[in-house]
Amino acid sequence: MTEVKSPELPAASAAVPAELTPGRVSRLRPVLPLVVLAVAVILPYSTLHLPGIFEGALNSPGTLQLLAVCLVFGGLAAGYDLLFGRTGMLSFGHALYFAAGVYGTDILITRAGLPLWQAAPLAIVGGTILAGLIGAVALRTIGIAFAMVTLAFAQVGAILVARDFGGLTGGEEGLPLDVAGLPAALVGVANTVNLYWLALAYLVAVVFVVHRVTASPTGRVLAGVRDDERRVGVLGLDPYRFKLVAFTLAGGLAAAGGVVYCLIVGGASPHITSSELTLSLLVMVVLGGPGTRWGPVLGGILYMYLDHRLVSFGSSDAVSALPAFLSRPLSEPLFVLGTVFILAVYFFPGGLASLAPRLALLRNSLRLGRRRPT
Amino acid sequence: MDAIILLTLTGLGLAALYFLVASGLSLVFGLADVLNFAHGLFLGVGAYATWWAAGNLPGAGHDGLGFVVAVAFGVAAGALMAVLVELVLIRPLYSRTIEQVLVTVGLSLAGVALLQATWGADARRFPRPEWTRQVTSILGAQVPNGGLLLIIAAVLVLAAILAFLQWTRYGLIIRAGVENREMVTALGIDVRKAFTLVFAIGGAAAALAGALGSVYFGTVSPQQGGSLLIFAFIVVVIGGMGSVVGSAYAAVAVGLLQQFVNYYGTSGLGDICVVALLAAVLLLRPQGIAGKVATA
Amino acid sequence: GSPQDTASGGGDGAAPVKVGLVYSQSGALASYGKQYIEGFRAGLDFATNGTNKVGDRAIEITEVDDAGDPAKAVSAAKDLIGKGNKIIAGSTASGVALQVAPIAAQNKVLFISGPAATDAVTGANKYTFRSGRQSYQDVVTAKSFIGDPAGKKVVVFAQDGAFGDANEAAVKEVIGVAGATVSAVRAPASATEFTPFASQIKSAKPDLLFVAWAGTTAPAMWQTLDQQGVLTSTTVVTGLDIRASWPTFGAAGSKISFLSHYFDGASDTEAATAAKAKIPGGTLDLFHPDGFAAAQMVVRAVQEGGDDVDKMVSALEGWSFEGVKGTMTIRAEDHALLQPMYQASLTGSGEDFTATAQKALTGEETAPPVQAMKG
Amino acid sequence: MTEPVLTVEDLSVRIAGLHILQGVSFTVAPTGVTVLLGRNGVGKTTTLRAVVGLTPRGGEVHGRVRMGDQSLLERPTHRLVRGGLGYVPEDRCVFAGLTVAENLRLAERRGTTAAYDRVFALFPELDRRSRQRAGSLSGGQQQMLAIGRVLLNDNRLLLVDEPTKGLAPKVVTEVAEVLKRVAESVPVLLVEQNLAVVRRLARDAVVLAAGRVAWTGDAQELLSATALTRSLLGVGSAEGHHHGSGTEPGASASTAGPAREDAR
Amino acid sequence: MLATRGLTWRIGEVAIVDSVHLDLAPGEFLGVIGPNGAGKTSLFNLITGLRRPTEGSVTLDGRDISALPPYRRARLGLGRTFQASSVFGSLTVRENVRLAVQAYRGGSMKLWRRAAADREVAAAADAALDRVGLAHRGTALAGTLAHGEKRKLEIALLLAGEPRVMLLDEPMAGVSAEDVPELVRVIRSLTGDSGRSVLMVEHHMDVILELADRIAVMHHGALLACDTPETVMANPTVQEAYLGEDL
Ligand SMILES: Nc1ncnc2c1ncn2[C@@H]1O[C@H](COP(=O)(O)OP(=O)(O)OP(=O)(O)O)[C@@H](O)[C@H]1O
Ligand SMILES: Nc1ncnc2c1ncn2[C@@H]1O[C@H](COP(=O)(O)OP(=O)(O)OP(=O)(O)O)[C@@H](O)[C@H]1O
Ligand SMILES: [Mg+2]
Ligand SMILES: [Mg+2]
Repeated sequence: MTEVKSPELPAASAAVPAELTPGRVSRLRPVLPLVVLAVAVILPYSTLHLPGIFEGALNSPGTLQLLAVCLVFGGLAAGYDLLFGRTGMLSFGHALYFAAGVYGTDILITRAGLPLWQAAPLAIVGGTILAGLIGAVALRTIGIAFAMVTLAFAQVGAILVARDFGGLTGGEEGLPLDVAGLPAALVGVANTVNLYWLALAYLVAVVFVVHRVTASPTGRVLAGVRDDERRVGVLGLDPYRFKLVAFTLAGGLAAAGGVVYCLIVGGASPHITSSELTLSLLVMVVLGGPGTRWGPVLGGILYMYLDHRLVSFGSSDAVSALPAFLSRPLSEPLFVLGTVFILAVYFFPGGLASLAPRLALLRNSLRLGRRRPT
Repeated sequence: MDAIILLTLTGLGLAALYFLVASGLSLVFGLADVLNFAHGLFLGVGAYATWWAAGNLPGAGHDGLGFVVAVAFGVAAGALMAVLVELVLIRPLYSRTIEQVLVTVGLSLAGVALLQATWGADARRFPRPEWTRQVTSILGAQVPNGGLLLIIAAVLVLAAILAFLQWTRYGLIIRAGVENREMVTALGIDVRKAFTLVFAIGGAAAALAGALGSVYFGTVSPQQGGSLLIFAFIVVVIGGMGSVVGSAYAAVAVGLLQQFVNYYGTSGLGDICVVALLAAVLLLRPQGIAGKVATA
Repeated sequence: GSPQDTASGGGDGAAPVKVGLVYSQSGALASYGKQYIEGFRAGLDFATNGTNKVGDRAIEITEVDDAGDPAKAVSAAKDLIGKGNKIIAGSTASGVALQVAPIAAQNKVLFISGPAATDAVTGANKYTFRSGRQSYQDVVTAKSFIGDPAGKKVVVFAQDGAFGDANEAAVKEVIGVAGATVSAVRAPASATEFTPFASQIKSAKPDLLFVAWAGTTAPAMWQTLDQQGVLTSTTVVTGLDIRASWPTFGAAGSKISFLSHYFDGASDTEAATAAKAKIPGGTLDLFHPDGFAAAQMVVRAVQEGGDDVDKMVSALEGWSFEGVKGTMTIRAEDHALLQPMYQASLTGSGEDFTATAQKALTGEETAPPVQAMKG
Repeated sequence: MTEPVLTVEDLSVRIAGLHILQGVSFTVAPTGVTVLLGRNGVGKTTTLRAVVGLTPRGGEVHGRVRMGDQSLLERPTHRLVRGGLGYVPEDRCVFAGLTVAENLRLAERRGTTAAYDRVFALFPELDRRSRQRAGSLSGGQQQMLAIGRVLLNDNRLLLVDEPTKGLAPKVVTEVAEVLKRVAESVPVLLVEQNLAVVRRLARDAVVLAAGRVAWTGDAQELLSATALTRSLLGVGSAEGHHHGSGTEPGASASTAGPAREDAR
Repeated sequence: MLATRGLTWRIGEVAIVDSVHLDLAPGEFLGVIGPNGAGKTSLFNLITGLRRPTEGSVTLDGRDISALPPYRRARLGLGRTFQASSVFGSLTVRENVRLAVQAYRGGSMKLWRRAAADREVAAAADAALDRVGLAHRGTALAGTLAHGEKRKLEIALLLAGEPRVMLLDEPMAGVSAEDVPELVRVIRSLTGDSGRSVLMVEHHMDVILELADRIAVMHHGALLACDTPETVMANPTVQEAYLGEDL
């Protein structure tokens, strides 16, 4: 565990030349994300009811709220993957920068009375600077030591939040957001849809940034750092600088996610400072497929979806009708989530993202099989 | 003066608890290269098994020899659990360290939830033998016996693990296996057995820590293991990955530091100091106090 | 449909009344949640005479698990509000109550907070009520143990964080203002070794030690206080938690003076008898009264307000009713719930403990100071 | 002709969709050195690893491999090795974190007496450095350790993958000498690029090309047939290298490298 | 051009590299030979900054670079290959070389530019791949290359950086006989009249003899001799310590 190598498919876009993926799908491929995006944008206009998947119609506030949370975490996971999957840095303290965004916004609005348009940029800049400073220190170590130093700093953050210095953070009770400082369009259940669009915008922005950065000269260096840091040094590049850039950028993206999350949830609560949050980011990335463009996003969305939905699944009649030895564990959401995750690690190594090439392979072999007789 | 003696001895008791939790973690982490997030679960299993045995197992009880039997049962349960985890979950993923860590993360989520589903989220009263509830007067300080028990257990565990690494061939096999499993096999050794053994020992140590820790806390609850885990991680890392001796030093440092800072400084500062110690040690000496791999 | 649409709450006279309960069915506070919902069902049964109907309108309850996570609770509340629920109740955890309360105000629905004890819910906004007690009432009860506080020395031993802060502040306000010198010993919530704190407390030689401690480390804390001789050297007061936790006090239990929100046998009211008859197991516990009172308040709100939330609010403000604990009054100014509190003692050993009421304090005696309504 | 010690029949290996070996068949004689030749990347290492059961995860192996009358493919590596199949990997694979002594101790097998004398006689350096961590050994020293480790036990067959790679000429000579002596008692299947070593040791040769066997037969015959070596190994001749015998003084002293033979 | 003065690296009492004085003239090709464990790789590590010397200094063009980190030395024109191939396993062969080209040309810290769009980098990378004969493997992941191919890729990475001083650590190790002449040609073409200097460790004596202007012999960390090939080869100590008797 001393060095992080992204497992399995390092399918950093360059690995699979587009001309190798055959068929109709490949022609659709570049536009597919746009299609999905368009669907996501107009989704709140649909009254479609998907029983079992969402509680209410697609445009109901409950569903939109759930989707908004999922989208934010999709973006967070994509940002975290910039560290983990793309650069090979295993940080256990990513929750800190997210929390900096959440608490920063909340405190600036609720305690300092700033309007959102001032609070949000301040929180993001603050989170980014924090990441830069901590990264500058933590990156002097590597491997598991790096993981632990980041964990330690995040732990200090968690302690400070819990200690509730000057009554700023509200300690373990959290700090509800004072909506007086917010534009009316972001307040109230009827406006949940705006939060949804905000979350979607955040996700798109993160994916775009991560994609641009990965395809940039810097991204190439980051991939090199992931494989062999010493070699990068000998080529004449300072690995430290590049890692710091990735770390700071990921921290800034997380802080921005924190701002959005704060608005969606309407407050801050201390569990977002915990190392468990970082751990679940890691789970999301792996679930989706580290180092792939869509994997972490899907992983984040799926994880959050399950996390929320399993709670109601656990208390549903279907579960309580089962015999006790089944219904009791099944009514614990974490049991189901943990089990799903273990199974996922087993059966989709390389994450959800590895499913696509596998399916393509399957399709190809089927097609070939069909062609052979002729 | 009293205060210093009391703080030192109780601090050592705390250190002993940290060490007990960290020893198994350190062993599995250093030797099998698995950062075992399910270690907290092993603690819980040991504690609940002991608790269950004390009330239900014939021959076991809440005090005296009966309690020793109950603890032995708990330790056996922890070891068994660890072996199962290794065989079913870890082994098929060998050489995929990240995935192994992730599986233990999933396991810790699911396992703790399972404990909770079975015995409820609330703390249960844990049997405490009469002796552990009393205090011993040492140089004027009233030292809780529960702490002394932890210290004794920690010393014994340390000695046992060192003996295992020093005098058995398994220590060697495991250390080699961490580096290159294939090559150990290519020397004609069934490396899998050795890894299972390490897990068993780690699980047993965790279960012992769970049982004795619960004696000390007086309760057992599903979350208990997890909350101790973060300090155990810190101890393991400060001590140097996989060095059990290093973990012992680190546990003493962390325990005493926390105890004294909590007394003389303001509250909460103890934890922050521990974190600062971790950061300082890692920045000055990234490999931890005792450095290298499994120096027995 | 447009994205701004939300289902409307059915003005039809016979349509069921939708009530959303957001509380912990899983997670660390699951057992509090369980008591709450049992109490709620019993209370609903009691208040509707077994019909579960107000007039000819059935009460339709939707239960949602928040697992103690405010984010999940907020999602659930928005979902419920979106589906036309005009009444939300629940909140086992303080963090949940604090974050759901503003949602209720923003959307003009009634929110009846549950076991969450934080003082901040009182006076949070016009739409937020509480069906349980608050920390301040605990502290006033604690004060009743020392008689005249003037010149006495009081030490608060509490966890770091908002819960501890609130208790420390309340003790200063309640007992300190009455003439006692109040100091605090604070410990991190994660502490596992309490000797340093016990030593500090002991060397302070207080007349009264007020302990505000929640969580699994409590038994170790009590044992250490006992072993270091703190419990025998002064009057020690703390809150009595749920029944299941009693055995964890061990030998220390009989040396502590307890203030209690509720325990089985603390009161002998009509509602308590009804509740005992209705809940599974037949033994009341700490948070049954909160659920019970919540149901009573829901029924009252629907009876008087129909679907009009503002009418509900005015119907509840100033309302007095007979709950499990006795007479409860919703103070109009800040929606504090004035209610009896108890002094209790524990006897027994092993798994078998009994609590006995030493004294009951009335709602007026324990009334918190009036807050200005914040929102 | 005596029974071969190892029979490989129709061995195919597929890794990550690549068909690396496509039906390789050959035998290893019960005495002497059989050498496996071929250009970079033809699958020599893959062949050896398939025989000892170390094909990377996700690789598929088909075909039959027999040692004596035992079938090898379905048995776990450690059993094969205990049954007398010694393997010296291409990249040495010494345990960097362990000392030299520990590396050797690890290879001791229960129930047999480890032949430390034999190993230390061949590589005195290992005795001198027994407390040094193997990771800090130089490349050549690591190679000695990797070979020495296997020689501690008695084997029925040794698989040795490029043992002279990266070794000083003097050590190459030594290693070749060691292998020659070892081969007197144990058959060896050797992968080697250094044709001088091949010439010195090999009795039989198997040449791989693009995942198939291109030639089998007598090694000396192969090396002396210029046309064959050119077509199979891409070397003008085992005797003739591109810079021929021109570099007089040096070439006479150089003992390694393909050109070595020509100086004679 | 490159010079070391009293360069020493000790671990405990043992001097792995023992006060080495070495001078490399512009355009010179210096072969380094010596028994295994003589300290050749360690010397390279000291020169490139991967290890810090206990004593002594390294100068490049008269400038003391002893305190600089590896990447700064690389920027000054110091390039090397590794004895154990170290390529970027999860990148394709082509991306590997492009990374090296880009590292050399600068502009790596550009977060908002499409890397693939830089034609010059791509062209230079392809040229480097061509020179070592790996162009046909451009899309393969470097981690899946066979050993010999990795050696070639190592050299391509070096070429891409167009270093003025090149340190080659056993470039021929594991390269099949067929490809040796090809690689020798490549390496020779590196120097030519470009004024580049090369320091090459190699056990293939014929290669050394063919390429090197001078040969340095290391033994137990110290420089035993540094002279023309003829003289070195005739040196009885070298004969005895390194070459051994003829096979
Ligand atoms: N894990 C793997 N995944 C994909 N391809 C692989 C893998 N291992 C080997 N290969 C490919 O298989 C082919 C044969 O490799 P192998 O290592 O057996 O060659 P070799 O003959 O030993 O070459 P060399 O002389 O360079 O050592 C090479 O083209 C290599 O790229
Ligand atoms: N980190 C280290 N700790 C201890 N000894 C070391 C360390 N690094 C190298 N050595 C020792 O220094 C000596 C020189 O090693 P080096 O790798 O430089 O040799 P080399 O000349 O390159 O040999 P080869 O030709 O076999 O590659 C060896 O004896 C080696 O064991
Ligand atoms: Mg090979
Ligand atoms: Mg070397």
